[in-house]
Amino acid sequence: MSAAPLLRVDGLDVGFGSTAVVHDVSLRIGRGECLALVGESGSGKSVTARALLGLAGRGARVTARTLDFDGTDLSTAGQRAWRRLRGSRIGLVLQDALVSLDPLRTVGREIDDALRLHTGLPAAARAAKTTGLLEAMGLAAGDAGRRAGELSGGMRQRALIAAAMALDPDLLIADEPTTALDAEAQAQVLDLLAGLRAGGSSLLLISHDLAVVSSVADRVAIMRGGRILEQGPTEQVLTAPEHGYTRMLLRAVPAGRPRGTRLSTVHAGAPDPRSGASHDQQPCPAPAPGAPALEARNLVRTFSTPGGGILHAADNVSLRVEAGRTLGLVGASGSGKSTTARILLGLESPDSGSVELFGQPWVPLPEAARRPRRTQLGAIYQDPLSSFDPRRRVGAILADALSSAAVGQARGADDVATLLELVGLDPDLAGRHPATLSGGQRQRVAIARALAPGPRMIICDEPVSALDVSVQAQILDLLDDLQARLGLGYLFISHDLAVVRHVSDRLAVMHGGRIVESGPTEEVFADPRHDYTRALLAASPTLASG
Amino acid sequence: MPAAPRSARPAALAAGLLATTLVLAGCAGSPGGGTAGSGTAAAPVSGGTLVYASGDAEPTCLDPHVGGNYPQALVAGQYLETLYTKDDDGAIVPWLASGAEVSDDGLTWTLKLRDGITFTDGSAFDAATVKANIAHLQDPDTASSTGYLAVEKIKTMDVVDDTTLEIGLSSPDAALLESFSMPWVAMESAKALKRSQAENCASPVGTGPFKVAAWTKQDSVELVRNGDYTPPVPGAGHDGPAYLEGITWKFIPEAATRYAALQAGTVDMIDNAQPDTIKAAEGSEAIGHLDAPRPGASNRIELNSSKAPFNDQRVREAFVRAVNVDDGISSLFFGTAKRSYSALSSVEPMGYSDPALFGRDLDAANRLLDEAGWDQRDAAGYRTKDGKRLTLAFPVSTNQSVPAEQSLFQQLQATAKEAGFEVKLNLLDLSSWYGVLGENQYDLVSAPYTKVGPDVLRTLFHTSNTIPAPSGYFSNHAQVKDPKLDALLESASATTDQAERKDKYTQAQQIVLEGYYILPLYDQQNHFLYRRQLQGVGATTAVASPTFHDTWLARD
Amino acid sequence: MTEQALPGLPGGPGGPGDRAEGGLPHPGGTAVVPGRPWRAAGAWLLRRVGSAVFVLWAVATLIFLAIRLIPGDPAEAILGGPGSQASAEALAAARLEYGLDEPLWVQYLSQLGRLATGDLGTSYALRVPVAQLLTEQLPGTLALAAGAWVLAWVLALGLALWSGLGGRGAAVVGSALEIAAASVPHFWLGSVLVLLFSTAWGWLPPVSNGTAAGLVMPIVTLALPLAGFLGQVMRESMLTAMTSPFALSARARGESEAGVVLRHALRHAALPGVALSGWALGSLVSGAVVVESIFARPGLGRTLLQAVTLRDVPLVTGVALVSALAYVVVMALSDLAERAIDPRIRDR
Amino acid sequence: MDDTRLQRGPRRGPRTGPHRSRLREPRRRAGLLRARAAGPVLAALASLFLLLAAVAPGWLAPTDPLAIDPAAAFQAPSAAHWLGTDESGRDIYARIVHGARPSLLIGAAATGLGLGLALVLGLVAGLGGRLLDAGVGRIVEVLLALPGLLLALVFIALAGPGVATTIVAVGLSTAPGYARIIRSQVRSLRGSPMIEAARVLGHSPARILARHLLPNALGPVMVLATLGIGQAVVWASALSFLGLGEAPPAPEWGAMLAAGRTYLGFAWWMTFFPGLAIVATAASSTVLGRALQRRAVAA
Repeated sequence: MSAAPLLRVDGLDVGFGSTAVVHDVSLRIGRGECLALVGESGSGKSVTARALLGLAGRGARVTARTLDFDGTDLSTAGQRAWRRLRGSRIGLVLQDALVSLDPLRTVGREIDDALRLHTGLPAAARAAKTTGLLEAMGLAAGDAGRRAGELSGGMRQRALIAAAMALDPDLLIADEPTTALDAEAQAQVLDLLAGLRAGGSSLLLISHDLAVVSSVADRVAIMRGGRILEQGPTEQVLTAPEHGYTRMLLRAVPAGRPRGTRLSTVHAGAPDPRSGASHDQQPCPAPAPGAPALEARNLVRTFSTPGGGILHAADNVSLRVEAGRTLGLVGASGSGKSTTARILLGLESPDSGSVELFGQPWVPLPEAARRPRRTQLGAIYQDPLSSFDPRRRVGAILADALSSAAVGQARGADDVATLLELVGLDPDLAGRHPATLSGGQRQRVAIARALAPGPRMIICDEPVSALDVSVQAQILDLLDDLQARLGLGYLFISHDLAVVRHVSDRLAVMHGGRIVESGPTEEVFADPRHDYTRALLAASPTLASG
Repeated sequence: MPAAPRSARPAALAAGLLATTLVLAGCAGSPGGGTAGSGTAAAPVSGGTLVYASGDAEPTCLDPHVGGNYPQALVAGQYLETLYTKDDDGAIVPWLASGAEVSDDGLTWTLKLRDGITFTDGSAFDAATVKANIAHLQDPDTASSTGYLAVEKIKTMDVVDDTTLEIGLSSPDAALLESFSMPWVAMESAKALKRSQAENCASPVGTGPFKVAAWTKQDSVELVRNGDYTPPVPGAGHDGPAYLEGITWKFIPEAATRYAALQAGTVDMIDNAQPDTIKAAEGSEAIGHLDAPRPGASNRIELNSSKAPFNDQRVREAFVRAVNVDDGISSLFFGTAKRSYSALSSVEPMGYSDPALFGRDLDAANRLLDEAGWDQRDAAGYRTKDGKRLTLAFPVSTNQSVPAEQSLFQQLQATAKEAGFEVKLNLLDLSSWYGVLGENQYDLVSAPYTKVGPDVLRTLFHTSNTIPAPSGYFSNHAQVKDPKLDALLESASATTDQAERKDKYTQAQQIVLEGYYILPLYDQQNHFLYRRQLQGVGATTAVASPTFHDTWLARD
Repeated sequence: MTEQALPGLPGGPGGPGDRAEGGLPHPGGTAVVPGRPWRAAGAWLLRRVGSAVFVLWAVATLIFLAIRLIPGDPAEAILGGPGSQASAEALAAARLEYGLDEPLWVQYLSQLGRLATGDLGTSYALRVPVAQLLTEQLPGTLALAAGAWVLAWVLALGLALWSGLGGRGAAVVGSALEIAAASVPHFWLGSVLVLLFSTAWGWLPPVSNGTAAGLVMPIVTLALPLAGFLGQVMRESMLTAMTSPFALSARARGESEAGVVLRHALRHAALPGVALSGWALGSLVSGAVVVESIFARPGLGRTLLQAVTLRDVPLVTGVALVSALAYVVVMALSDLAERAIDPRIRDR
Repeated sequence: MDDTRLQRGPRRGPRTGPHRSRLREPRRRAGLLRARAAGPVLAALASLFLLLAAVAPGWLAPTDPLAIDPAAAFQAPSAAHWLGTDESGRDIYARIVHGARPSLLIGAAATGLGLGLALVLGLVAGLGGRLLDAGVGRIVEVLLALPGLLLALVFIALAGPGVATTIVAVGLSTAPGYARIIRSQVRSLRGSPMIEAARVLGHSPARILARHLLPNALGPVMVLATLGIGQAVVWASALSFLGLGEAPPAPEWGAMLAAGRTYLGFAWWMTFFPGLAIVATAASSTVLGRALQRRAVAA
């Protein structure tokens, strides 16, 4: 860096009460430079970013040896000085504009606020500027009169950026700006941010996803436990990471990792689950790999919308999962993935179409007829916590699931312990409430529960979307191991192309309620036929170095 | 306590001076300071509106013929007048009537009326009007209870001329003129009576010093001055219309609120004053007190003699001897009420009193109960006989018993327990209370009864009054069925000789008291508090409700 | 708890939780065909009127059935219960008037017919058409309730604002004040106010006397408990808004704390208050019964109390219908207000 | 602000990314936690006192609450009579303590009745089909359209006053509010991942209802009951105050207050202390209920 950096931070500490959450953080951001601050949840990266705006929160103790923004010492700044700076010289963009824009106010007024607070412009001039900003972000002038809830995810994220950029701040802090977005919208927003940097603004990009930032950032800082472990030029950090944690993170990124590669270093599960008592007797003999496990034909499901319209959640969906293999189902939110999953699970009836499970009719079927065979089909959800009875401990949850497997078979604490070991958990966790477990542990418990009745087929609905990259890696590895050992068939549903590619043998792409393309995973990636698939692939971020 | 009632216009007749009344009013303990006669010598000024707050339930009909309770009498006294009224000594004197003669057999009365009196609707007051009024009372559709009983012996009416009405009775009635003095038999315009009952209830038309202008339900009745009024009896109060331009007659059922409103000056006069506020007012320069005990019966508890356990006189006496009435009255009423030992109000000249019968004597009570067979006690300490507990049902009407009285009943309940009585107090709204009485589901009851003259004894204790009247009400709650008593009451009511009447009524009262049919408590309390700016307060009707013809508001 | 239960309310109505984001199958991305606005408005009106008619019909039916289900002679009930000691002739007349000799369904239909034409019958006790009585009594209660409603909102919003701006101490104190206010029974509060402001200090008239001063204590008595309840939900909502990401966005834009409160949080705070309007009306009507008695004000509450003591069934029915109608109207208005404040509510 | 509330955060559709709950604010200082706990602690103490008074009134106040002493009427609070005496010389402290049982019993019975009715309505609406749900919704709306006291008064007009009527009236008028909450609780539970997970495991509807749905729906109902009992006491005392509930000389707070009001300007303690007992009951039940609610959310 030749000139004096725009932002210079040395020895930043942030604490709440007796807990310190950020230790001795030092950062430099040059003019027109983009720094990415990467870390998993609880790493202190968001608090760091907020401390740079003087918004660390009520009761926060913020100290720094140096907190210098463009020659101004901010470590002693009063509220008034901070307010002059915020919005006009430093802008902030948060994740999920649905909650980061006031849902009761129009987007135009949110943008207007920034102008009103920092300029003496008359209302008409501000309105004109607002329109200009929206258009610059690729939105229509008319969108100024709409509220966050009326815009799509990508549109409102861009509106949020417009509000932050209203006064051309020297520094834009973007905290997970694309996390809540689909791949396409994510790509658009990243483009937009890159464009801003090209326009001369400095950017502090905060993310948990190395792949996302690698395309935009000049430099990367890796953060964990409130400390910066290493920082350097993007290329250098990605290709020659110094710190073990960075290496672990890089390894955990599924993008570009072929099927079967291990993403985590941690050993996923018990060596040989077959030795477990609970799985001696399977309700049905394991079918040969490649035989159809779950087959859906021409599923149609429509919903009438409040406005009187009709929504085709599933439009003639046909798919087949083979025993011991994984079918990846990928699509943006609202594409109908979840509705399809619910139909396959027999939780919802299709308007027409049918499903067969291991060659037997499954849907449509009276629930009473389906119930005895439900042991053959398991499910894993995005948010395991909400799928547990909050009043029960892990042991009780698993015992409950075990009891549904086979009537007359006494199943006790031993089986619970076996199950926990199967998914790589300490059997002692049986006495804990799920709420006290970490995200990864919870998902393991959820997997154990799905396995309890001894199914041959499992539907995984966004099973890793709520997890940090390193945890995601462990869970994906675990699923892989279990498939190999138990011969499970998976329907793996996700919006994340990289994850799906890593886990699937075959791939189905869903869009607007239809399966627009399907085939062996690598074939689809190599030669996408449908426009939507191509767009999806293009938008998917990959590690710049990969 | 004053021996004589503070009665009205006739007070002026009798004494010639309003002052007399007011001095008497002072007897209640209020310093005589602000009233017209005794304090300032200022001449009355005309104008201003009196704001009166009544604690009684708002009448559902302003025509006291309909039903007939005291709240109606209170307000109706301002716009209706009666044929007769009561003077200072408790004597019955003519008002709208000028006199009456009775035949020797006591069955025919010739009523003479004053001439030249008009109703506020312009119609004239004459014999046909009186006939129409009495016919109205006797019409079952009117649903009169009090007025109906008062004129029940009238069988025929002949209009002799405009000022003469000949009345034929089914049996002699010495109390007829007393009945004519009551507001429930007040005279209304015959023309107005022809309207629908709803209309007549909303704006009855009379000859009084005020007339009904408007009635805002749940809030107030607006009365305005009758500009053409002059007292029918010359010299009763001042000549000419009332000093006040009008009266706002509000209804404030909450005693505390009512008194607070008086203190704040929001209202000028309140009725149903609570004992504690009367006591507080005694020390106040700003507030005066008018004590006007009602005529008729005293406030008493009636003991239902028609069924066990009170069909045994020993048990009745035991109850009366067991309870501690005096301590309760002195603490709850702050000396504003005096213990009564009579069936009649202290303002009734023919009242008979015997304190010896009512002294508290727990030993005697216990002895009597043992004799009567209630000689066992159960675990709770109550007496039993044949395994049955000595339980007394005591329904209390929250409309008819003021809070202090309800508290007194609770104290009686507590002291009766010492002798082994279980008294079950049951607070009821008026409707349910009547219902319980009608089903004979009571052993004790307190029902005030206001009527002018000792004939009230016939109402309360004659066998015939154990049978409900057309309105459903029966008045002999003690259910005394004593032929000897009936005969005495009948002959007393037929006797016009006052000495003989008094003798018969005395005998009758002795039977009632010595038979322990009732436990007298005190006179029917009728206390008013008013701001001292209000002058000339004191005149009352025959039933001791205040009238405001001579009342005026002093300007500060 | 998913549903936001109004703290401390026995009748805590469905709060904003009613319209929590829906289940899985309809994410917002797909285009929704918007209905034409006038058609939507028409449908809304139709739905509201329909629900109003239904509620009124049901209230009338309930009371009709209740009178006949309660053991005893309905004619007697009409004439004021067993205590009325009604004569045989009166009972016969009442039976004739109300058609009680007819089969039940004929009676029912004819009563509905009368109600449909606006004939609420005649008060047994006051011998006046019920409709006329209600018309007379309504303005007093309206003035009282409207005054109390405004005051309660001002107080609740004030407390919410103070909590929003004043930091944790203010929030704790505000919460304590609200709980205390919400726990105070009207009848006690009214008494204590009279004791202090009329009896002890003589500042205010203890009864309604037609002046504005006479309205002060009744309104305060009626408003304080309501303000306590509203304050609790508004403050919660305010504090949630103050810690929400959009508030952080606003601060990052340079907005001051006061600006965040006024421009953002205040509306969010008002929302649950508006949603509770129907409940608030109920609380006001219930409170009016007590307050009107204590302060000797004319009004529906006092009329109702008197009607109850006199077993005046036609009048009680009339008050119930008026109150139900008011509820329906207030619900419609609060729905409109909610739509105005919160465009997220499309269809409920 | 409330970190408990943030924990409910991450329950979204697939669009939600991994870090949705990152807005979690750090713990509050311990001092504040202590200040916040003071309310529930005070409330718990008050409730304990009330419960003790209801169970063993003689232990807290040996004086007979019905014992009259006309000579000692209207005494201001003193060492002999902590809260003064009433018009019959009865000790007000003893009456308030002995009044806890009837007041709480009425409150509890009314709340129980209201909740019971609401549970039936809420379960029918929550578990039944669309038609049943709409039907119950209508019933609830009609009940809501009749404000509490009005419903109670109408009921009393028809059935006559009394303790039983009070309980039924207050119970009836509180039921619709509870019913709505239970209904939406059951509805949201019914569609919750937790119940779906149980269905996918092949559990029978009866088992799901008994093992998962009811227990989880009842937790909040118990919180509601705690919250509601105080208000039910207020309502019942309002009816007593209007002369339509429990009657004197029974020591019931509303009736005591009504009796005391007559002597408002003369013996303020007769009105003030029973009122204070009602306020304390209602406030402590609110504070406790909300503390339970917070715990339930946090769990």
